[in-house]
Amino acid sequence: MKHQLKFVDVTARPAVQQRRKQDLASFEHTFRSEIMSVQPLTEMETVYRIKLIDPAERRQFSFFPGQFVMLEIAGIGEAPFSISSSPSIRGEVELCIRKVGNLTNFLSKMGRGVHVGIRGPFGTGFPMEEMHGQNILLIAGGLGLVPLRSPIAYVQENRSHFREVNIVYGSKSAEQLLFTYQYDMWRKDDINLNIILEKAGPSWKGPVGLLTKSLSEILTGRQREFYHNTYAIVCGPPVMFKFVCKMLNEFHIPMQKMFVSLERRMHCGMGKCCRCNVGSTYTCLTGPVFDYWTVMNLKEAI
Amino acid sequence: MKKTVSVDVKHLSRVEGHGNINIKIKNGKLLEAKWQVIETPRFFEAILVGKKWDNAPWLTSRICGICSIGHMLASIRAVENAFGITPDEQTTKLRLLLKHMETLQSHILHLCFLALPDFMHAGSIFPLIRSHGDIVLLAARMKQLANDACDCIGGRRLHPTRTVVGGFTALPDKKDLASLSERLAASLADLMTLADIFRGLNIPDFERETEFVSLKGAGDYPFIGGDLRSSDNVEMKEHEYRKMTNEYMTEQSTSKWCRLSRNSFAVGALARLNNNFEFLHPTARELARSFDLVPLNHNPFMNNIAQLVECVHVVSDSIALIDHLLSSEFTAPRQEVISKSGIGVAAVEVPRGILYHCYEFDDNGRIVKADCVIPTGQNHANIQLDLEALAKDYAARGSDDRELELLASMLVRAYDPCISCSVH
Amino acid sequence: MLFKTFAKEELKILFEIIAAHNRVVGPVEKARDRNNKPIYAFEDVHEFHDIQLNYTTTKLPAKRFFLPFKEDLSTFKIEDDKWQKSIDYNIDRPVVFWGLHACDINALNKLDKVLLHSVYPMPYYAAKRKNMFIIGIDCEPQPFCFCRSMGADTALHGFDLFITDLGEKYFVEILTDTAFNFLRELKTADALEEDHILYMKKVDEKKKQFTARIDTTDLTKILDMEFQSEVWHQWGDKCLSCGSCSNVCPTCYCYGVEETVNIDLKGARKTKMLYSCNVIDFAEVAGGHNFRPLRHNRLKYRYYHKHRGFVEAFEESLCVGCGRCGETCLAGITVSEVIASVKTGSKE
Amino acid sequence: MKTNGADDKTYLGIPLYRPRVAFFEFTSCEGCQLQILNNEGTLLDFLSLVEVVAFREAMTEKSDDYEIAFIEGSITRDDEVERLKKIRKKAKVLVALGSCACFGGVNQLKNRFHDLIAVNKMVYGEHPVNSGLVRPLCDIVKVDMQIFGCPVKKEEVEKIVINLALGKSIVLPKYPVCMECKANENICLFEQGEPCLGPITRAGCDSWCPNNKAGCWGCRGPADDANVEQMKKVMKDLGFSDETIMDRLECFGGFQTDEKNGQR
Ligand SMILES: Cc1cc2nc3c(=O)[nH]c(=O)nc-3n(C[C@H](O)[C@H](O)[C@H](O)COP(=O)(O)OP(=O)(O)OC[C@H]3O[C@@H](n4cnc5c(N)ncnc54)[C@H](O)[C@@H]3O)c2cc1C
Ligand code: SF4
Ligand code: SF4
Ligand code: SF4
Repeated sequence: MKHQLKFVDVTARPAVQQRRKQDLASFEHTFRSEIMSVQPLTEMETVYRIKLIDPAERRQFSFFPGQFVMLEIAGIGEAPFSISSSPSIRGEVELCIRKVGNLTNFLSKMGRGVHVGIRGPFGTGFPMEEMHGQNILLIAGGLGLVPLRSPIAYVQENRSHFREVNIVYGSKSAEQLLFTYQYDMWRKDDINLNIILEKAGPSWKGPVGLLTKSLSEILTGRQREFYHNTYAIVCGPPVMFKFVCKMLNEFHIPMQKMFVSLERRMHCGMGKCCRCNVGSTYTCLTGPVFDYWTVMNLKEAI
Repeated sequence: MKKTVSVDVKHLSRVEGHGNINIKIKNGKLLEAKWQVIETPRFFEAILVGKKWDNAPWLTSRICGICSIGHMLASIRAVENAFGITPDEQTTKLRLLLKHMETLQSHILHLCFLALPDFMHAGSIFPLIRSHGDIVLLAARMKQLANDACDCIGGRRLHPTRTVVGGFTALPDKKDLASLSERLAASLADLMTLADIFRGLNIPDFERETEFVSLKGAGDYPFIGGDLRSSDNVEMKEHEYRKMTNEYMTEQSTSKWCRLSRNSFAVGALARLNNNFEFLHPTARELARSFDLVPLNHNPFMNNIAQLVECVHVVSDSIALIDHLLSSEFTAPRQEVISKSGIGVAAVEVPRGILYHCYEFDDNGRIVKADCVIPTGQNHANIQLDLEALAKDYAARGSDDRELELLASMLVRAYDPCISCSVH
Repeated sequence: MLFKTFAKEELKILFEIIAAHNRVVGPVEKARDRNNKPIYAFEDVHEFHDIQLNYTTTKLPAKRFFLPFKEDLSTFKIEDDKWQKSIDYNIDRPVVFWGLHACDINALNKLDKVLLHSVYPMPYYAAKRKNMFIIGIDCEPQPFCFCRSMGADTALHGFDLFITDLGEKYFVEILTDTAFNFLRELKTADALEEDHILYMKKVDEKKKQFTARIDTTDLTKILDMEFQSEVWHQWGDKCLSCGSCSNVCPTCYCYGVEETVNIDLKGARKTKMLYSCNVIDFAEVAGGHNFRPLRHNRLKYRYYHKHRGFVEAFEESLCVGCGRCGETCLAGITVSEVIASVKTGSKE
Repeated sequence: MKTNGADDKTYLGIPLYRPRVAFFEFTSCEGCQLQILNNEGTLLDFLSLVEVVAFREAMTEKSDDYEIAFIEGSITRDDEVERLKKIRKKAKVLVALGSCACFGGVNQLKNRFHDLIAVNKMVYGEHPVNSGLVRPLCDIVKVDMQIFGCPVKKEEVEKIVINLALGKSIVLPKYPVCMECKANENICLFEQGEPCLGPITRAGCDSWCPNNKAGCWGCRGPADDANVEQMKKVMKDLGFSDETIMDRLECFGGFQTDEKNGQR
């Protein structure tokens, strides 16, 4: 039994995910979209709800958790951003964006009602359906919570399909915590939220330290069955992946059930410019979501 | 009538480089009138020592941002004269054409951007954008034409890239030359409009007799090389330039001064025109006459008009040069250079007057000694004496500080001085 | 494939038929090098005699005609807070390529794999590629050519017509009906047995002329194993990181994108510029982290993309062995030496 | 100077920042400033993006109230040091304009003679003038931005000004001139036996000199991660003398400063 290979039903869902044959015209095609709302979360991060303007395009536009879009402001620039909203809402996306450079700073000056361009969605997503019936570990460091918000929404909407769900979220300080207003809702849906801060003020009651500390508390002393039937999704800065994945590996979470999202410079999102290549794999096409086995086999991945 | 006047201009604006004007008049008596050059020297003559011959044009073009082409051509000619290289006709013609375009570029810059605002009671050309938009556009158009032409022939409008000892690294596209010729022909109308504008200006009536030094035309209005002459009938060969300039140091200037038959002499457009009137293109000559500008004119403010006349001359002559270049097949752009020891001198008429470069080379083609005499350097003494005469005149009449300050500034600007260049 | 022959004088007629109504690009002599040897380049040609049929590899590939070094992907018209995006694929008529060598045709075939046949076809390339009429021509191997090692010394597809000089006459392979129709205008003959023999002989002779070669056996595996090899550092010390190898390579297609606003603020553009993985900031990401900060990291990456990554993705290497990169490299870094050194573990 | 279009400009509805700028020059040929006036075609647009409050080469009006100071030229005298420090105090952003300001430019070639008194004598004989070592601005004050080139490229200056107005960051090319030279489809000058510093010199000039078949002299200084030692070796192997290589490397001071300060 133990060594029996799992049957892959290729008819159940496409063997290769989300490979839509786009026609040529879609290469530089931007969906004209409007910023519907602007919601500052912290000093640096803001959530933008962006809606496609054309009703027909809106009906067609859908995505998988883990995918990203290219956001363009004419003359200023274009950059990839993970979609941070529920995949069941069509024709619009929520992006949580940190002010770091040209595009993101300019965007921060723009308000509701302004038109921007959206291309995509691009990249692979997290195989949510494959995870049905399993335990889920969602591990986020800092801004890494942003791409996780989409699978979290999926889990909420399909809560009955999952067993134990844990979010482990590490942040530098309380001020930098993202989406605080949603924490109660997640907990209500029986999702365990474990927040750990690197540096905390006196008002903080929770744990303090590195994310791996909380993670090991969750993982230690479980049944073997738990490890084998757990999927992990890891998002955050490269140093964090390294330690988290190492720990997951030590607990024998299968490498194919660990997913990470990599970040690279991207100009096209379509596997042409080569800027996002890790070794020779296009992060934008084959990624940004990779299972850990693949990452291990990529040169210079983390 | 105000009897006590004091002018103290620090870092005179709308000229290239740094110079001060000080005038003090007390009770109708001139106490002091001083043209001070405070520019920091760069020691080009020393920088060149020990450098191989091919560095000279590239480095000396950096003496001046406005007449970099003139410096480059003078430097190339000095090297070629030292090595015994004679440029072929094609190179000679292209160099002259490039020279013309620099003259046009520089004269237009001076006339419209630097000098004109004074006559229009403005501090710069920028306010004129609103009040006299058409003039500004005309100026921009002319300057663009000259700049484009320099790009096309020399590779770059300042610090040219194509001009080298032996010829050019690359030749202009004939198509570009043809279209240049068309634009030049069309620009003559603009120049006539500009002439009308200047005709309407009040050019100060001031004269002081002086000596004028320039190249001596031999059939042509001279620009590159040849004999030297002065309006006091001194004539010299190109290599005898030192006897023409007689440089000396003075306390009030980081630039050297010059003299010849008198205490000072003048170089520049007015000097060229005074010495070579008969060689001007007929259209240019006619224009000069219409301004009563005929030899010998001793009003330094008329240097502005002389520049205008030269613009017409160089545009007309350039059209002819291009015609000639287009009528024959281009030959190899560049001849081989074999260096040897020796001394080479070049005299070139740059926009502000006659420029000399002189290099002495050792057996390896390295520079042992270098000397550059810049037109503005030759003019400083003349500016000083003009300023004294102007202030003396003024002390007798006088009204207020501002008026004298403006007049004195205009006088200095009329020479279109290139101060950093004169100090180099 | 159809085979025909025609007399040598006929070629000029073919040119005239084609050039009368089409834009033709072909190899011309552009300059002479310091040894007075001709330097060739692909340029627009109007006269048959300007085409250098016996040209040796051009310094730059023909890729500027289908992958321009700089190209506007889109332009924007800006009015107040509104923008209008317009896209132009920057081609308005077909181009006839007169005289591409086999390696350059194979380079196109390789580019097709990634730019035409992968998930997102690139329309800027596709538009130009679909508008190419290609006449291939046989060539004489140069000391730096190792196309044979890369299996790119003959072109099996990707052209319309391929011409081989048999001495007395030309032997032609016809791949498309357009080519066939052009040839109707000439006096041609069906290729006979003796022509085939002559052709095979010619091919055999060519084979013998190759001097440069690389051993590609197990190359992907070896590269994988030698990822940490010391030789990469040695090559890295030599490399100038100038990017010239990528720029002259007929198959390098990586690029960067920059958006700029016009000085009058009434327009903006998004410009693509071919980049090189050897230049310092190629793998730099927002925040300044550089995934390949050292020269040897980047040089190595170029080899990994060409000889390992592309093979994994498309079953073939992204190098056609034209030798241009080694020829252009001032530091003298050549593919054959680098690959050999990786195999033996030392540079010399 | 509220001459034209002082009305507030916007881009995509976002108001633009219109900085007050001043131009100053020290020991130099003033060519870089001239390059800015040489923008005839776009000069008016250029002027509507910034407010020029001082520009001695072109205007008499001046004000001491500026945010951005563009400074041309190198520093050779004590009074220049003082003037520069004063400007630094007033300016929010101090921009070194051109190679003289960035590296000392051709002027710094004087420094290669260790005896500056003798240099003075060589030119001025018995009447020496006040002049010291040639120094780039960054030797004396903090420089916020460098615009390289002898002369500067007007397109680059324009782009910088647009970016300033838009609040975009200014990122100069990190790669060398060869990248642009190849994109311009030039035949490499080395093929034709001419020396060129293109492989190690910072791009941004659009390979100005090689486009005109003249080798690069490195006026924009070293590219990021320039392999200067290897370049020297390459040139030597190609038969160029140490002298020729040195002439190029020391011409504008960019590579000199680099050696002095270590990697920038
Ligand atoms: C798949 C994917 C998903 C992402 N998701 C998100 C997300 O959800 N939210 C989010 O906030 N971000 C996300 N990012 C990151 C985001 O794409 C970058 O922050 C964005 O590109 C910044 O663009 P910008 O124009 O504002 O910054 P840039 O102007 O490009 O620069 C950002 C920083 O990099 C520096 N920099 C830029 N270019 C250079 C250069 N050439 N040399 C040196 N320094 C340079 C700048 O100085 C600045 O500090 C994602 C990235 C990827 C690949
Ligand atoms: S890598 Fe070099 S040899 Fe291979 S195709 Fe490119 S240029 Fe030619
Ligand atoms: S000419 Fe100079 S810049 Fe151009 S490729 Fe050759 S070395 Fe590089
Ligand atoms: S090619 Fe070199 S010398 Fe010429 S402008 Fe560019 S950086 Fe300066």
